[in-house]
Amino acid sequence: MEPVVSLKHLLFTRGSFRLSIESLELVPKKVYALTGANGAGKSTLLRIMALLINPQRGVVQFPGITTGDADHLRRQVTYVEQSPYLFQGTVSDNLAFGLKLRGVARQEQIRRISLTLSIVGLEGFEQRKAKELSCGETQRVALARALVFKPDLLLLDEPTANIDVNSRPAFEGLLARLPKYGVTVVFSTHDRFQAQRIGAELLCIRDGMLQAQDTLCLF
Amino acid sequence: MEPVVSLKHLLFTRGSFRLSIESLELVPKKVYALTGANGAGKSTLLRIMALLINPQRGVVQFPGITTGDADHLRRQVTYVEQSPYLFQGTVSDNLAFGLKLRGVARQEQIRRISLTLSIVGLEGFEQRKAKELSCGETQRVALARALVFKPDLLLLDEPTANIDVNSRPAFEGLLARLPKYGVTVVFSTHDRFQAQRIGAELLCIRDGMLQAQDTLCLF
Amino acid sequence: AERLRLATTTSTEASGLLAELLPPFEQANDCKVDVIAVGTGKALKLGESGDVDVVLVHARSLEDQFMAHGYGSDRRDVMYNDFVLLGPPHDPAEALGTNDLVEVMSKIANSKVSFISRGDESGTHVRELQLWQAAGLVPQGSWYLEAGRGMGEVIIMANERQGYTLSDRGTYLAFKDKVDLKMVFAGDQRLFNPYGVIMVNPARHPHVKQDLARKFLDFLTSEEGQGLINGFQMAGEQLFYTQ
Amino acid sequence: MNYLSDSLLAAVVLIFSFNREVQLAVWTSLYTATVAIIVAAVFGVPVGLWLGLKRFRGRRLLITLLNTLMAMPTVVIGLVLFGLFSRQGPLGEFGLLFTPIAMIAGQTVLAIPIVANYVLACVNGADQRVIDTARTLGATQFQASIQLIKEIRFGVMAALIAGFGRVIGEVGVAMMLGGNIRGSTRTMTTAIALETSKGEFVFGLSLGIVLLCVALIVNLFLNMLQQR
Amino acid sequence: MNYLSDSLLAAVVLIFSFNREVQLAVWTSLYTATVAIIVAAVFGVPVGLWLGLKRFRGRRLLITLLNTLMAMPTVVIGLVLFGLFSRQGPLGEFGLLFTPIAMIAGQTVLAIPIVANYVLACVNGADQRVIDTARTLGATQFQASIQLIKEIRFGVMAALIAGFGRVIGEVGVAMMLGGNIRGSTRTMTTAIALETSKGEFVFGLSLGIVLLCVALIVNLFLNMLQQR
Ligand SMILES: Nc1ncnc2c1ncn2[C@@H]1O[C@H](COP(=O)(O)OP(=O)(O)OP(=O)(O)O)[C@@H](O)[C@H]1O
Ligand SMILES: Nc1ncnc2c1ncn2[C@@H]1O[C@H](COP(=O)(O)OP(=O)(O)OP(=O)(O)O)[C@@H](O)[C@H]1O
Ligand SMILES: [Mg+2]
Ligand SMILES: [Mg+2]
Repeated sequence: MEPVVSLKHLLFTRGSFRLSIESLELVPKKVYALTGANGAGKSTLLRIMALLINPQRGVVQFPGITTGDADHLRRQVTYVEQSPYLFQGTVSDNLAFGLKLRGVARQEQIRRISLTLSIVGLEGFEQRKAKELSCGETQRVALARALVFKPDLLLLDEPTANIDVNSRPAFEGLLARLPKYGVTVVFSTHDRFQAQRIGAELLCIRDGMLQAQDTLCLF
Repeated sequence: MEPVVSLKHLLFTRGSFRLSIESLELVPKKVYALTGANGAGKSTLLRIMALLINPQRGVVQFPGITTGDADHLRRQVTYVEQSPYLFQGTVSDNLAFGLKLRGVARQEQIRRISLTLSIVGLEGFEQRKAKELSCGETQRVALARALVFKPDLLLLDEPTANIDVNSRPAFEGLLARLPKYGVTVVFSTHDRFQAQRIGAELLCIRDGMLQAQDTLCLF
Repeated sequence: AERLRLATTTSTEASGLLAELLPPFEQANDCKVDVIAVGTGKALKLGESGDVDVVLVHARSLEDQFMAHGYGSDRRDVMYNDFVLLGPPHDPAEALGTNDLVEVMSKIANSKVSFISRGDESGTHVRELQLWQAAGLVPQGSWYLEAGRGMGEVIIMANERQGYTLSDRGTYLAFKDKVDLKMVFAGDQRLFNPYGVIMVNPARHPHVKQDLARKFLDFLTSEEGQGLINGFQMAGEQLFYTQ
Repeated sequence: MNYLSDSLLAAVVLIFSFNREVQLAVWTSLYTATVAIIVAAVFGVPVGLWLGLKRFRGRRLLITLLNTLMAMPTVVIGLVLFGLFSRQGPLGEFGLLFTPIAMIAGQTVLAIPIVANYVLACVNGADQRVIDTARTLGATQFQASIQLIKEIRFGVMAALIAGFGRVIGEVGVAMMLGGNIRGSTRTMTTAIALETSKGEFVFGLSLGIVLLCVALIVNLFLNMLQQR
Repeated sequence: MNYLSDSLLAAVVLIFSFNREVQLAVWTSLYTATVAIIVAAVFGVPVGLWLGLKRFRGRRLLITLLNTLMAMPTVVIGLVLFGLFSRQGPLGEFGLLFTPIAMIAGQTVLAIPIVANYVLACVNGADQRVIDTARTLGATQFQASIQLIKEIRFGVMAALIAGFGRVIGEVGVAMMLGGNIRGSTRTMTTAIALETSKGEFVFGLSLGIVLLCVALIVNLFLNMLQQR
């Protein structure tokens, strides 16, 4: 099977920060957990895979997703930031954004939005103003906004950092289930046991480099 | 000893959200851990104690801190937001902000800034641009910015959510040590074991109310 | 209805003369005259570039130049009025009661009371400079203010400064009740102020509405037109005279 | 001060007398300014977005030029377009000089830098994550820009209001390109200028007050639109 | 089009001929506009901050009024202040009419709403956490506002640049209150208006180009300041 994303000879530097990845291929329908110290480059790597920033050197390809142009690709690859931005308007407006772009019918939008909101534990939040949510609620909406159009590759930056402890198992279960629906997930985390619980493959960044996948990850 | 902060007959509502606290007194030089589900009102309570928002009803007093006016009080009570805002400029500018307001001499400022940065694990970050930090680094700077002028009451909103796992023990140790220097700490967290490790007293918000302090806290 | 474009000096429009003069012409010829009221210099410039069909101005030397360069195809004298010297009521320069224009000018210059000049190379300004020259004077100094503005504005400035100025009679009459100034000298031959109407040369600017323009020239110089001009009154005074 | 109070009174009388000529001038002012600001928005908003979003060499210089254009006296715009529209100019054959179209063109030129500058300031102030967020959700660059406009719509509205105010209150372009022709290109501002030059200060000022009332009504209307 | 190119050429000649009168007009334009914008900043920036930060009844109405003031024709400002400064007006005894001081006063009135509005837009766009963060670090309301100004300093600078451009390019106030007196209150814009009324379009336009060059230099200078 073709990899969802493949990075080759990648070099990204910014000031004294340096991230270099010789080769990385992510297999479809798997969950990857990205760990590393603060400032190790987790967010940077995710942003590169999300096509938000360009590396100075190297190639980023998505052979398993599309042969179309970058705009096609962007419809299948999505990224939820560490502190996500919610658009003005209601929660429902935020979830509808991606659906509208993909031409989903109005009725179907409503159905999917309410379904996805209940998945992230926000039943009945449709008409809440997005700017007036608590931190954890914001993180949930951002996740729902990405889930709602079922991307092929879902990049999540510390998605459970602000989720309350009672809801965490549900979220971890969700991440673990996503590959069944054809979604490949990469998420960053500071919780070393989370990856285990989900059954995710560990990617560990250290000294600007990806550690060999079989070494012990100290994060 | 007089309590650092005392809340009485407090009622705060916003839309359908409602937070009501009959009575709460925080003893000086202790650490309190605030827990509760997403949207329970942790941030709201901290913001009330930080004098950022006013409750519809009830009184918030700081008998243990100052008899001066609100502006005096604000110099002793500080709050680190869940996703903190760093001012433009360097990390050092950010830490200097509170020191300048308090008339600390230039040399002393430099000394304290470098000391505090090393405490939060950011040695040598003085001249880094504040807007170009990773999430965890931002959280550390915000904490340092509050610590540097040694407030009487330190309110922290999920301070370790984005801190990497290897640095967490150091941060928890720091929180535990602060009372020795005369600082009272209230922090919110989703990590139910963190409070135990620090030896903090649990405050648990549920259904818009503070649970009796001796009941089992489910968060 | 056809439209005829007329560029004219502000005095004819502001005095209300055109409001009397145009409607009969418009009715007779089923047309509309678009009046563009600007300074003499600009009016001639608009004629030169062919942006108007007819110009009605008062600056004989400039008009002659205009004709000489072939910008106009037909020029006719229409009417005249005169310039008057205005000054503050207490007349510090004692201009009042003097019969000689040259003497009046020197008195004003010697008194060092403010004199506000148009300073805009308009017909009025050119005439004013001629008067100084006739008196053998070169006006300069802090009393001589070159304002670079329209007639009305200059009268207002003279009023504010309680100084002297040269104005055309029409504008003075329009401002008479608004300002604390009086006429200190008038009636000299050298204060004569003729108006001419010029049709823009269709040979240069083929789009000029020459038939209508010619009719307009004819109308202004016709008995009817001349009668209207003579009959036009402002504040109970006749303002423009025909030859 | 009874000169000022006289003007106020005269303005009230003027408004309720429904004077035909004043009505016509109000109408001319309103519709030329409206058309001009719409056209200016079509050009100015994208320019502001572009300068705010793209990073390229010479960007700061372009912004400085844009700022400089805001210092352009209206009569200079009038002069330049006069050169275009005049019979001898390249567009002379269309005979647009001294028509509302020429006025609108001039007012558009006047408003574009204002709108662009204001939008630029709003984009600079906007949350930097908007574009990235929209793009990661599958928006094209264009769709993401549209979303950004939605997010800063109050700022964009303020830009249009500022431009509209500038245009409806300006006199140089209207004079030079419109010609202040009674019943055709006479706007409120050229009428005020005319009355002022005639020394009719009270009447001029009362026309000014009427103009401000018109602007107030337009702004209240836009404000209502915004709040929905 | 050789009318436009003639003007450009004439402008170049004008700049390098160091004509005394043109220099004087440039200087008058520059210093009146500079003083006016400084005074306008003193009033306009706090008003913009206040409207942007405080929430109170009638705030939206005040903002609408501020927007309306931006539609005020300069000649109307001129008329109103004329009523104040004229011999019969309340400030008549000081004899300020037709002096640079009267011009500066008018230009200040003109610039205040522009500056205030721009600053307001910037405050609205700014991160809502700035004030709260400063206050929790011990700043008073005033100190927090100062910090906010620092955070939006590019926006404030843009506000001042916009106001400066408006003032240096305006003609109504300068004409009405300054009087366009040669050697004293003649600014670049009144000189341009004068040349235009004389029909000296080429000279007027070349003066306009000189004015734009002056504005460009000022903006380049401010831009340099900003980048430090
Ligand atoms: N500006 C606002 N306007 C209206 N409601 C708000 C606003 N901010 C927060 N809320 C609501 O108030 C409730 C409490 O919010 P708060 O931020 O205090 O929760 P929290 O306990 O800190 O949650 P989290 O763990 O997600 O940070 C939530 O339901 C939230 O949606
Ligand atoms: N815009 C920027 N300009 C310059 N340097 C930056 C910028 N953003 C981040 N950096 C630096 O790049 C490095 C990697 O940042 P990144 O955000 O990828 O770290 P991270 O692994 O996500 O850390 P965290 O766990 O704190 O989120 C950090 O040292 C950071 O300071
Ligand atoms: Mg990160
Ligand atoms: Mg919270």
